[in-house]
Amino acid sequence: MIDPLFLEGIIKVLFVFVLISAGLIISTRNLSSALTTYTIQSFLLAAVSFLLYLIDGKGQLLLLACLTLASKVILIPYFVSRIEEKIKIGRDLHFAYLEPTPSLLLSIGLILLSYTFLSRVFEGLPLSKLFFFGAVIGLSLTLMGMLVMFSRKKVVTKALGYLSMENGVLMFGLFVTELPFIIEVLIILDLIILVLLTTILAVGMDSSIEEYRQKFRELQIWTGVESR
Amino acid sequence: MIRYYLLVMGIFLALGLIPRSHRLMNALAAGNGLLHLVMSCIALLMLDLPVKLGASLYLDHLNLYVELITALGFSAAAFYARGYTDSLMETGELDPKNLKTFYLAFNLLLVTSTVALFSDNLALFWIFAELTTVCAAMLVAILSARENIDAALKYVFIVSGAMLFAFLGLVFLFTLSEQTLGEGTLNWTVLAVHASEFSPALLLASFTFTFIGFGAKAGVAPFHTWLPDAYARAPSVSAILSGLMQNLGIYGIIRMYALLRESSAAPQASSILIAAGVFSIALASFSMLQQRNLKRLIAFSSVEHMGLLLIGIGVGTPLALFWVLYYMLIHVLVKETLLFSAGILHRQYRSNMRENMKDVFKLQPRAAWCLILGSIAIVGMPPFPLFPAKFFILLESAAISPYLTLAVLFMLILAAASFANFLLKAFSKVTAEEENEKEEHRHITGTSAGTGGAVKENSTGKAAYEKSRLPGQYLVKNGMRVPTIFMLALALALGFYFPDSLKDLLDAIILELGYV
Amino acid sequence: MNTSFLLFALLNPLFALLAAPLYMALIRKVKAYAQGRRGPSLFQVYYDLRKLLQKEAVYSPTSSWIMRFTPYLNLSTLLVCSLFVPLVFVPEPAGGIGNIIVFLYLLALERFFTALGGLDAGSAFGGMGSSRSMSLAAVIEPTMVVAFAALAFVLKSLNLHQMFALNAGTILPISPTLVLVSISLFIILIVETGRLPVDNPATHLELTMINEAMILEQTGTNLALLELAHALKQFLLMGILINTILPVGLSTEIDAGKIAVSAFLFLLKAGLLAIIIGLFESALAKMRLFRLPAFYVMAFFFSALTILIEVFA
Amino acid sequence: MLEALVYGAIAALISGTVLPLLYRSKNTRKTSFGLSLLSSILLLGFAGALLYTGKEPVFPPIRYLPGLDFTLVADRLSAGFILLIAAVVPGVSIYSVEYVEHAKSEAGKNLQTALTNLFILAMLMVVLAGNMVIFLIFWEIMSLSSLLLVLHDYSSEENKKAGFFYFVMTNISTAFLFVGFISLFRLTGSADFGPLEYSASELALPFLSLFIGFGVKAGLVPFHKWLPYAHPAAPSSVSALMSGVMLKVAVYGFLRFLLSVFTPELWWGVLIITAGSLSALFGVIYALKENDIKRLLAYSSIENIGIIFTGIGLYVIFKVEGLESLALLSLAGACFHAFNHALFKSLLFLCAGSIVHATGTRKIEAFGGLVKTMPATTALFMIGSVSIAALPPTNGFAGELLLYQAFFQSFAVTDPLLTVFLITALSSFALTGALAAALFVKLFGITCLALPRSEKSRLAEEVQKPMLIGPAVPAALCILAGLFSKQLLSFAGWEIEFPDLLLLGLLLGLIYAALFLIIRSKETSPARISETWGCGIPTLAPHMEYSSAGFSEPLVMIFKNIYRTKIVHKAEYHDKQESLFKNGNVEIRLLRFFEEYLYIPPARAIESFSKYVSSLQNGKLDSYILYAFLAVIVLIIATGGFV
Repeated sequence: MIDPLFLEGIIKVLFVFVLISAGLIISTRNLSSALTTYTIQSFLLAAVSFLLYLIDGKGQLLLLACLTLASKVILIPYFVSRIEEKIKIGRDLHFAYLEPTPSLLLSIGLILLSYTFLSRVFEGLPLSKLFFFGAVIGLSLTLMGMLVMFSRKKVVTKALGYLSMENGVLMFGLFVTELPFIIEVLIILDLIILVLLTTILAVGMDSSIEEYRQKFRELQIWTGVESR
Repeated sequence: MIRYYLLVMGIFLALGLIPRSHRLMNALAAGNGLLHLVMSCIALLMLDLPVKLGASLYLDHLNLYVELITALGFSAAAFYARGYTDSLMETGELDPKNLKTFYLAFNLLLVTSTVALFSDNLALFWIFAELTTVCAAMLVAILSARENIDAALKYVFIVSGAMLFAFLGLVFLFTLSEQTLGEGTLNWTVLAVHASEFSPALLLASFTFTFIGFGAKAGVAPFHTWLPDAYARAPSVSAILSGLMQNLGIYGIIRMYALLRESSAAPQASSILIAAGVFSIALASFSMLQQRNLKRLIAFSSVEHMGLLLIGIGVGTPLALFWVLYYMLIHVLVKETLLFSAGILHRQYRSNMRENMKDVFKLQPRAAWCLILGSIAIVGMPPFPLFPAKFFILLESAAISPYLTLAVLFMLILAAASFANFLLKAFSKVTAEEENEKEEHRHITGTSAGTGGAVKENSTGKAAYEKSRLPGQYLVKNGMRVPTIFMLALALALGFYFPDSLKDLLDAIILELGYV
Repeated sequence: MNTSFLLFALLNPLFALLAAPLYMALIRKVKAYAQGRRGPSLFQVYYDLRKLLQKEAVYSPTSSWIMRFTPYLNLSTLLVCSLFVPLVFVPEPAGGIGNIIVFLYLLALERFFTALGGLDAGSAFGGMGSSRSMSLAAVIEPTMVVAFAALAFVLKSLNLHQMFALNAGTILPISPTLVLVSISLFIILIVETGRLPVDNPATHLELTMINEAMILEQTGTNLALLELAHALKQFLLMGILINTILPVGLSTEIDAGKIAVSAFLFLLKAGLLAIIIGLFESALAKMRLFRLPAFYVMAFFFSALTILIEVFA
Repeated sequence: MLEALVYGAIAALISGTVLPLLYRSKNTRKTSFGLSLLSSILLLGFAGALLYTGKEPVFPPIRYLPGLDFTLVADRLSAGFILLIAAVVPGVSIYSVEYVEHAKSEAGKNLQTALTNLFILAMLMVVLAGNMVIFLIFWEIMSLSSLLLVLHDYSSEENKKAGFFYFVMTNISTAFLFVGFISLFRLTGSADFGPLEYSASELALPFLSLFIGFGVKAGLVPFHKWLPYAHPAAPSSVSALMSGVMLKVAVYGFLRFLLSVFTPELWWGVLIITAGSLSALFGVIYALKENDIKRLLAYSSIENIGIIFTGIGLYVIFKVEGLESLALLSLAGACFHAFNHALFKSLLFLCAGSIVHATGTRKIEAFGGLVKTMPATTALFMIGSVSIAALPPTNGFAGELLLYQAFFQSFAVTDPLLTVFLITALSSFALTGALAAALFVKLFGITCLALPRSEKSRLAEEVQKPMLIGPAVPAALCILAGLFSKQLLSFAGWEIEFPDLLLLGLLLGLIYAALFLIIRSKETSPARISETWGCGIPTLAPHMEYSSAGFSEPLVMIFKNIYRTKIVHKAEYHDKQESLFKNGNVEIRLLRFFEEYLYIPPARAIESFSKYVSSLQNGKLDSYILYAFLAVIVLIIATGGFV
């Protein structure tokens, strides 16, 4: 049996890596490296789950680790990389509202916000330190994912942001054991959404949303989405 | 129990994939809606509510009532869908190959939302609510146009993104129940019993996060942004978006607020709801003023009404909730009338834009009058029943501050003015023929000076006009007309008569939610 | 309706009708003297009226029944008005006759139709007269109303008969504030009868006329009726002023002797007032039309002051 | 028995509404107007009986909403206003039988008929409403039906604007009523118009809200701007109803509230009188400058509403000062003037409708000479003008007389400041009255007298019989209500010291007849017709006549501070530095004070703000997610901050 304290230490280290991966997704301009980062992030998640299993010994956590590994580390990155190949875009150079540097600074603020918020909310509740830590990381990861979603123009990157948000939620959920059934379905569900998303992407998009909007406007095929 | 339901429905949906004729597919969808309608009616009458069915289904007055509204709205939309989709296919906007997918998603929407409504488990509710998002996004994306995909993407990104936060809220709630009860649970029934024992801070946090998700589903500002685009792009489906999806969100919020009501964090939750409500109303009414697209106008009006509902919920008195529930029903009836009529006009003019509408009273008089009466109803004018509902919700809101009421009223004026402005501008355009008639009329009734020449000119003018006539009148199928008029008539009837049974039902809901 | 009032209803209008033209002439005479002329005879107005009454009426082809209707209406209105102002004695009030507001509005009725008559023929002069007359009347109206309100307030009644019954029999007015009201009433008299500095009844330039311009189209009998109505109006307003400021000798009983004395004294007092008006007119030049409101404000000021003093007292 | 009359009237009006919607034919329209006529006769019986016997009918409540019944109440106040409705409706119904046939389309004719009936029904129900919610419901239906009538000619740009403006203003009115009623409801816990015995500080908000709410609908300055737009746009028969009855319904609402308040405050009275006097004054001053016959009449309605509110304000002041008899006098004055205004304003609007129909224009400058071409209409118009100018012995005079009496006796009030205020109000009241006389000299003189000023006016033909009989009804009532004002007031239960106008009228008539007979019998030669002397011109031409603008010029000069003008330069240049002048124009515009300072700035602000808000919804997913993100952050901070 490995010392739980040691395992917890490793988990904390992994948390830091998760944050780093989130930062990388925010700042990278290369689509494939963003995807790789996401894969690593998912893997970290699976690892955390596995470590938790080692601590708690609950079989569901192991199952979860496997599921995460299968879907988020293998399946989804495979899908996305296929699409990336299809649309022949390697880099996402356009940013809306926030450039990478301010985004990073802002994400520090987001982590801080999550920390203060959660410390206030959890005040007086007998919760483990690890749980609290996980919650903070989870919430900040979710918020950072959202940051990616609005600051990137390419839909693929947006999707990665969404997936990263989801990782945050999952991270949060890991610490609330006894949610196995739900998390199971959650992943399946998200996969469905993802599949839908990717099909839409594959059908509809060879460039960013804004650009194809522009094209259609020029062709005057549709009127009426905009008020003017 | 839930497995049986899903099994039956699965078979039903599989059946739906077999037929080839549109008529049969449509009949199945309508039958599906009616089936749910009848079943919920039966459940309401026969069962001794509240009742638990199996491990995870739970029936009480509230979810049956919402289901009733949902099924009603769905059935009407299903009847309407046939003529509309036919027309879409004629013009090539909808690929006939996609028709099956369309009906599949259409039916699935009702099934998923039904499960979501009846599930006792919050997480189950969450998941099925997410599934409705998927179905709805499919419905939005089904048209060949790419902007539909765009709208669907917006819908998915915003609603799902927000729903993730709702999941965080659920995790909070689960932790909370675990801490308090020793064993984590997400069952409404259990939570409702113990809500007062929970830590108010965490309960509030979980409320806030779930509110983000459910608010996005309901179309509360600033999570409403998907709504105008989806409404404008979706075919007749937007009717169920308003009738079904938005009510689902509101349903979740009502449940969550009912949990919080006992806790000491209730005032904060109320403030959040009221602030969001006022913000929604303000944003929507100001946006409406500039709107030239009919469906977007109606969409913003939905946002505005959600705001009013939030205020009603946030006030937290039984009377306010009573009228909120009533309002949900009427809102669906009226909104569907509006959207159906707008759909008919869209088929006529191939556009939702104000500029393209002309000679409305000549080409589509019924749709025009439905739209006018629907607008009158939606801005809360009597004799339509939104009026008393609005009155009582605002009456209760005055408990917080009469100035709040005044501010809300002023924004409602803006909304009403937007409708008036739109209708005035869209419906008042007449083509030259009518102008000529007017001239002629003036000649006849006015002084009898020199009419000969004028008449000749008129006849030549008319001939020239006949050539340059607009694309002919769109023949509205009865399947489209009947639900429109039916919903309006139902709303009007409720304006004159408030059934006792409805009152008892609403009272029962309020009692069950622990109000009073 | 009592005997006292019936007697009054017979005597008072008759007295007014007979005496009114005299004072038109008297004022002219005074003005003539002030200008160093001898002026026409005191009975000149009576001669004029007789002559006009015998003449035929001439109507413009553009005119309508309004033109024919107005003279009769004006004179009958003023005859009714003459029931409101006790000149020979103060009767018991009956049926609201004597109400100060009704009196005011009877004058308005007369003015309304005179102005319509001015517009009827369609000539530019008539229109101009009507326009100016109605405008000036509008501006003087607040003053008149407030002055009459002050009168009513000081004399504790809305009925002219009751007011003057209260005031009658004393040599001087019962309240010193009545002097203030009288100044207002004097200005109103000047304005309402169209005298200098408001209007110039003797001018020959149509552009400066107000009252005369409106009746420019009227001829013969109709003109006579209008002139008579005008004289009557002046006489009645003089009556109000005199009864306010110098009520001495006004009888409140039905007694042949007393009535005779009261009538005679009234003729004297009216004569005195006419001389004052004549001298006043001679001393002033005509004001510009748009400076007149300032003139009215003076009257308004005195009336408002009256009310205020009474309230403070 | 009394209840049956009301139910009968309601049934008649409902069937009058529904019938034309079902069958499109001239006969249904006739029947429909016949039904409204019938209903007004029933109502006349009802109101008369109620006022005379003082016995209030009991209407059983009908179940309507949970916790709220559909109740009707009729007391003396409602009876008075029902009498008003019943007095106006017959004329309008008879008139409309013919008038409605001039509408464009067959559908339009039927719609107009149905809506007119609905409009009457809604106004009746507002007066009968037993609680606030019912009141509001019918209030809204009233607004809505009149709005649709205003929009009867929806294709005209001007009418569209008028309709929109009317809609917004009527909504503002309702919003304030909402707030007023809601705050009352919260205070009393019931929707009934019960007696209110709350301290003034608690009632301040409901009072102000209701005052503004009813003020907007009644057309009090500065909320009056919708009137001059809506009235010209509406069909004349509807203008008659709107001006004659609808504005009074607003007055009724205000009185209903005010009379249930036990102890009003002095400042209420001062506020009401100030608003009333200003409305009266501004209404008539703007009317003087107006050149559109229906708009002029609309402004005149503002004036008369001002007079009514002055009376109400006097009532409040006297009530506060404890002068009960004077309070009663002022209240009677206000109510009676409301009744009178309903009569003569509907008469004037109906006549104006006939004139506009016959000439095809609303411009006063284009009329003239109608006394010869349309003698009957002119005679009716004359009666209306005399009444509205408040000349004895018509009803217009009787109403103002009551208020004058109250004013003249008001100086018994001991507060010197209040006295000064009352003097000011009185003089403004007097000024209004005199200006109104000038206004109607102008309107009648320019419209009906002298030479026709345009071809249209020269060729005008007398209208058909129903359009003469219609206005004849209010005309007769105007004279009768004037002559029998004393009797009417005592019939209605107001024992007030009041001059007998019947006597006055008889005297006037007798003297006139006597004079006429004497002079005519002595007349030697017949009257001669001859050219007017015009400084040497051969014949009088229309363009030499005094025009409408010319007539009001002296008053415009006197009140030049109110009719302020603005010089507007518009110049175009060839170059950017604006040195080479290309072309341009300069115009003098009448500064519409209320519009430019009170209505347009907020409207512009709302518009630009709404443009900004709708630009937020820019169709970009990035922005949408950003909004959601920001909202999440704000919610997190808010939730955290609460803990």
